[in-house]
Amino acid sequence: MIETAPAPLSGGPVRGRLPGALRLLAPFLIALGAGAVVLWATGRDAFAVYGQLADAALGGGTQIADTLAATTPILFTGIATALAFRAGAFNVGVEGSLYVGAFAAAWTGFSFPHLPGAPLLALAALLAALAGAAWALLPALARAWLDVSEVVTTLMLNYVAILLTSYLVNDHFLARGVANSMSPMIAPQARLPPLLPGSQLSAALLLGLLLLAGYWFLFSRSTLGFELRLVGLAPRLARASGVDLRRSLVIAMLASGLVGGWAGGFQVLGVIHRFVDGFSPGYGFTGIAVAILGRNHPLGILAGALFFGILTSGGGMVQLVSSIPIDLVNVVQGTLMVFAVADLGRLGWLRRWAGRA
Amino acid sequence: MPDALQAVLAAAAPASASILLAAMGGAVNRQGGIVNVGLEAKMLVGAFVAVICGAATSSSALGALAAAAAGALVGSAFSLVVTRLGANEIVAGLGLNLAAVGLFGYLLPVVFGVSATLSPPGLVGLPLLRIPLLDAVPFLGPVLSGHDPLTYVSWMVVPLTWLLLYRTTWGVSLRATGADEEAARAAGIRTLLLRDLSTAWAGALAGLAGAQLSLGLVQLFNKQMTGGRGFIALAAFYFGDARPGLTALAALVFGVFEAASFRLQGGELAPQLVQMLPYLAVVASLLVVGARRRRLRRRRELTPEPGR
Amino acid sequence: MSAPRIGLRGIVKRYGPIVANDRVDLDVAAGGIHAVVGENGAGKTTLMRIIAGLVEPDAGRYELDGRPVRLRGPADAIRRGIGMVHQRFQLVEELSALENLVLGATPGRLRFDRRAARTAARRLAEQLAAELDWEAPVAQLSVGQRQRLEIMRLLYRRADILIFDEPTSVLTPGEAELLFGIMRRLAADGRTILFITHKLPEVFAVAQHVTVMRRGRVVATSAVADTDPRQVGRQMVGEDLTPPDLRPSGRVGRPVLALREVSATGGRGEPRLRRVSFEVAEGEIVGVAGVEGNGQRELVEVVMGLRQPAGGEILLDGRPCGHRGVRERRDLGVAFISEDRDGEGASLDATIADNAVATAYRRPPLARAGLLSPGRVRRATEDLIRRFGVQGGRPGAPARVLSGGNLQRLVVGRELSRVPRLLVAAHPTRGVDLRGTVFIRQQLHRAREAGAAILLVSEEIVELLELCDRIVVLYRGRITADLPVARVTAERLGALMAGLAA
Amino acid sequence: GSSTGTPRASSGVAGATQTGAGAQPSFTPACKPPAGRTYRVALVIAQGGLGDQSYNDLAYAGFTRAKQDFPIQGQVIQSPDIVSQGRSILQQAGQQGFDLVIDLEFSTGDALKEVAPQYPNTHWMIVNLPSNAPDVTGYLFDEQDGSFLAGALAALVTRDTGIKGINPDHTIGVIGGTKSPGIDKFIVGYIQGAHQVDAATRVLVKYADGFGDPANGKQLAQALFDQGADIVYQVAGGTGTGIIQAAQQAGHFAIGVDTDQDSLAPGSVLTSMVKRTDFAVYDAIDRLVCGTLKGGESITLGLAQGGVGLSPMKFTRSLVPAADLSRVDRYRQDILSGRIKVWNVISQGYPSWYR
Ligand SMILES: Nc1ncnc2c1ncn2[C@@H]1O[C@H](COP(=O)(O)OP(=O)(O)OP(=O)(O)O)[C@@H](O)[C@H]1O
Ligand SMILES: Nc1ncnc2c1ncn2[C@@H]1O[C@H](COP(=O)(O)OP(=O)(O)OP(=O)(O)O)[C@@H](O)[C@H]1O
Ligand SMILES: [Mg+2]
Ligand SMILES: [Mg+2]
Repeated sequence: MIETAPAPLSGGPVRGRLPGALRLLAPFLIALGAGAVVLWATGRDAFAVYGQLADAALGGGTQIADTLAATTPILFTGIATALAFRAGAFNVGVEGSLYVGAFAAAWTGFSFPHLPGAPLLALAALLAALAGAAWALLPALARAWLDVSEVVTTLMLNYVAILLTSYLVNDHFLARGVANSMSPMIAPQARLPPLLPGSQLSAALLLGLLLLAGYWFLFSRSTLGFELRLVGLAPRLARASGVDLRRSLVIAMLASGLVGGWAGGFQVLGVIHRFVDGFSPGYGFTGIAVAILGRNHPLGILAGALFFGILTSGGGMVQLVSSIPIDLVNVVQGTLMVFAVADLGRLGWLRRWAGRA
Repeated sequence: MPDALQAVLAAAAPASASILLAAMGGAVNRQGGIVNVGLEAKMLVGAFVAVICGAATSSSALGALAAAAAGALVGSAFSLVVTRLGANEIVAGLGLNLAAVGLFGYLLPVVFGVSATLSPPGLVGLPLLRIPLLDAVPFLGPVLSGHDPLTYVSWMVVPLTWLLLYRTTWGVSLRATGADEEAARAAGIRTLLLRDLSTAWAGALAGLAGAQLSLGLVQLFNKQMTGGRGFIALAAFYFGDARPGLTALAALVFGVFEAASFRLQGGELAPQLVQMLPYLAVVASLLVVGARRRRLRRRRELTPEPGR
Repeated sequence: MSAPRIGLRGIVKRYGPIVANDRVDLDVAAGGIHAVVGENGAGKTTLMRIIAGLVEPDAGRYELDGRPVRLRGPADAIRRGIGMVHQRFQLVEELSALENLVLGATPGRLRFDRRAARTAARRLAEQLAAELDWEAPVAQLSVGQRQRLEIMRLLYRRADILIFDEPTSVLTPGEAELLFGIMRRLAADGRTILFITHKLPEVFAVAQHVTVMRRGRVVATSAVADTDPRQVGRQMVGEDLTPPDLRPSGRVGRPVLALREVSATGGRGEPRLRRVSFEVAEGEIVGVAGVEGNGQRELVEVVMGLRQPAGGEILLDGRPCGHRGVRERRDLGVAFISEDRDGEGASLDATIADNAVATAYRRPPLARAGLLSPGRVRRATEDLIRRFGVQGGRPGAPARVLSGGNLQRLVVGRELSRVPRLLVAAHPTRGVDLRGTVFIRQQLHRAREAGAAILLVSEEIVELLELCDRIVVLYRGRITADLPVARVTAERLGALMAGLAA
Repeated sequence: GSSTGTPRASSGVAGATQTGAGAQPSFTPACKPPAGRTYRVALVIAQGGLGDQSYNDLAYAGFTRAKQDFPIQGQVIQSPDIVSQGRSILQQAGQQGFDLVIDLEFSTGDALKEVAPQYPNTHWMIVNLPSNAPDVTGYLFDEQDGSFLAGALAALVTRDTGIKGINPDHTIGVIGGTKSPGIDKFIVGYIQGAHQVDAATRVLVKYADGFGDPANGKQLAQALFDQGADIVYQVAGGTGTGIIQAAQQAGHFAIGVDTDQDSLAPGSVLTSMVKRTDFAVYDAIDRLVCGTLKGGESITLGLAQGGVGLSPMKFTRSLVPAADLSRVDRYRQDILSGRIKVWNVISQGYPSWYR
């Protein structure tokens, strides 16, 4: 079986007749509506809650900064996932790459305290990238040469990555005097400079945006990108046109893993400043949603990442002022995800109703 | 050693039952063209409903049935969003899982006044069945006998699924739908309806899987008790290419190696390394299968025509 | 006289700006063979899809036996006895022939009764005098077998109106004859048959009536007895097509492609090519004649680098290249028109622009140093569309909006946009209308005159005789003849292809 | 540098008599809350979240209790991404002028060190870390001491084949929710206690994959029983409920943790190692309201203060020979008097004999 990636992943059908920008926005609006239903169902004033959420996420300088901080890792994992999807590889292993990348960065950060900032950061970023890519290597080769579904291998290797880093931090690099498993702090000069003091927002965001630009450039301006796209869209045409499917597949998977490694690495260098066992709330999986929501389109990915960033940061912060429990935020976010990809335009009666209204 | 092996196998049987059930449902679903990432959520719902109804009726059987029904219900709803509203099944599935966890996290304290674990009074677990003759078989006795009914159901579901897919018109139509929806529709098959049915079926089995967790393995509900088993099931039917036999094999391989890892823990090796075992086992077996397939293919392709 | 079996009144179908069917009127009498001809994009398929309930007309009336009907999808059509064999078969490749036969046609019953299905299958096979391996997945059946399976499916569903969309475009001459036999038999049983083709001889061989379409309109419907090929041709094209002069100048240069004892095996390890040796030189078209399934596909794949040869040597300009991949060969100037248009030749999901540059995207002027210029890509595509007369879509549109023939023009244009060193062309005019066929053959001719070496795989004897300098005959994976075109006649070629001793 | 205060709650050293069951800290306000002032208190939940039926849930219980007794307006903050977001939450809590911020997440310790000084009007409390800044009060638990007693009791009981459900071999087990120093602090104490009784006691250690998977816990417990253990100490929150059920079905014993879990399966839970995180939270709020929360100090809740200790063994006391019970109580005295030093993984790192 060659075509492992489920059909919808190859771009997905163009929805409705909405113009580009609106087309990317529509799902989020629909989703918010659906979330409102849930809130009312649990006897809450949806508008009030959304208001508080928005305020907690965007209500001021620090809030916005923290939201952007929460957006950063998802932006990376979103790009990482989209890179693979575009080439028809359904890499669900970004989470794994993220963990090993994070560990590699942290290890560099606390192992070479004598290096000056710039080279130390560069080394950390390099090793994070290598670790992340290495984690995707086996699934890539297995898919390319043995036609082994990358879905299973990457999914399984996620668990392995989490356990492996847990082992490393517990048995070899444990910080003294704390109750949970975490590595020593990275050297101060290894921290990415903060963009806004007092917030978690670091230069990682800029790197993420830079990467996004690179992603756009790759797929709309480079022959390599064209090849990868062609492989994902029309493997047989690509093959007959002289594209080496194996090479493309491996390149895409490695690129995906590499960016995944950065997702973790920069989270460590920019925010956590050490490796913490099981630190990721599933950035990698959110990345899948982001890539699909954004239809692998750069702006779509950015919108998707912001969307989840707002929910994460808002969902956490809102509890400082209101008593809305995180579980309800999760319900809302889950519903949002479901309906963000639904196309209510397909409901005849709704279209007619909208037409009349 | 043999009785160590026996212990492992005996433990693996009920432990892998929930994965097996969910994976079989997922396989049928996948044959119909839907990759069901939402199994986790349906298992959780099943586990919950099983406990509630099981306690209310003080009958584990009714609890299990209710769980299946609930799973089917959630499955259908999920399916409608996918088939009728064209929602991407992956995102929708991930969303469903998130919503389910949140929902129970919200309900348990508010409605039941507990933080995570619910074990209502009068809750009776599934009985452990001793199969008269099987029991006596020397080595296999304890392995095959003395498990909860749903474990046996999970075994019976494998041939059942095979019959369903390959020996019923419904199965043929479903496989056609998954393989080439346009062609299937042209043949007059109501592909959307078929997909919905397959998702409902997957939901029902996932619901049973949940019940096996909350009434069979243990007798209580915990909001995290599915512990990623839905994703292992996903891996299983991807592993088996959605074919019943291979899918079941994957589920059992995982179960056996997990049970083994539980016993290997505490030795020289660090616990995390031992815990990797089942995941690595799945990957390794995939690679072996792939490598053999490739060797065969290449030998076939590259045997030169013998000169006359 | 009684009402016609099918009656169309003022049928209109638009696709955006394009009017695929423009106020079409058509009467089809019961119990006969009715041919529909017209150029690519004339609207034939669209019209047939409307009759088969796959497309809803925007306007117009549709009558069966004089009673107006409104079809609710193909299932409804089949219930009324209307079935269609599409250009792209509607079979599920993963399922077995038997499963495909009964697919969707056993309502209510849960158990899949293989025995009953098999008996029905056998009866149908006898009725059509066409046997096939019912347990094999459709993917393993030959094109002809698939087509016959499609027909049997319709009969299994008791269809009495059968629509064939360019059925012969994918068939070998032999199989085409087989099909005509079947069609005649069905018509004799009182079934009504609609039949699209681009080959006028076929019309006059089997049909009683012929309808000519042009730019979405019906320009004429006449009894075959009352007309002749020249007239129909004129009605199709709107003018007389003077057949172009394609005679080779005979200036043949150094050999470009040379095969030495090349062998290859098929997907299941069975031998497909047996020690094949021949050469193709500059300024020469070498035709590979043979009935489908005698090794042409493997030959093409081996030459292109899509398949590893099991033995022997392949030389390009004297350099061995058996080990080289597709890209390296293309970089050496090899171009490729695949017989598999919707897979290897083009992608229906990709945009027309993507398809247009799929092989040239790496070269200047489109790209420099790995950087691709979207502007140039668009312009190149528009240029291609203009030069090769592709109608029906803009660069940004998905290729699936193109009619079969126009898509083929796109592919040919892409591969010939610059003169190749070697062109491997497999069935380049399949499903292409008269004008397009002429056009494509002219392109091949020009390429040859410009010094290209061309390997032309075809089953169309006419095409081979018209274009080639030399013809090699492939039978059961072996070269059974290698002759200059002057020394072959149609009869002799037919005999060779059928494996009869020369 | 931080002085070490002592909680006034250790008042009722009532039941210090029988077994390890030590002082019961009293949940009674130390003062009459000043009228007309409400205090804003934030409780920041740690990794694992509410529903771990352990650390977080207990703290939350104390928090709700305090909300009843004191004029406070309390916010519970649970972040899906606490490790990364923790610092921001502390920062914004400070900005919004909370009177007291209770931080349960260990990994934010360093952040707290930097954030706290910026907001002098806010008090901060952190658990299981010594105070690391002027306004920060640290609450430390001697889980190792309580676990020592649990281990000692288990080692005594596992030799006593007279007790139903006890097998001849001297093997006991322990299951941790995850591998981490915070958990190993319990486990190492437990092992040390067992070996204090009899160096030959085999203590089998296993780890689950989290705090919410009872099925997983049950399978691990069964594996332990297969390997000869007859008493299993669960340090795994919600996963532990499965461990207790396993003990009940196998006719062996479990040892509960955090709260008194003896009643979950009467007769099958030998005892519970109670840890009063709830009291720590209650105490901090109490001090805030009564103006005795000084900050810059670390408060230890150990055996003496009833911060940790064994349950009264309501259902199992009768099963265990009095000699064993009194021996466990002697160990308790020795620990209190400092004659026995129990290893503390967090402050001392791992001992050579446990990896
Ligand atoms: N139609 C296709 N769609 C997707 N991937 C394909 C397709 N055809 C081939 N591939 C992939 O491209 C790679 C090379 O394909 P190819 O057919 O060249 O294999 P091969 O050369 O026969 O392999 P081997 O070297 O093992 O014989 C394989 O990984 C295969 O999975
Ligand atoms: N689904 C579609 N979307 C947009 N345009 C379409 C679609 N189907 C057909 N068309 C256009 O309608 C016109 C008629 O197409 P049709 O396929 O009926 O032509 P045809 O006569 O069958 O051509 P050919 O002989 O090449 O098969 C063409 O211009 C084609 O581009
Ligand atoms: Mg057509
Ligand atoms: Mg014992």
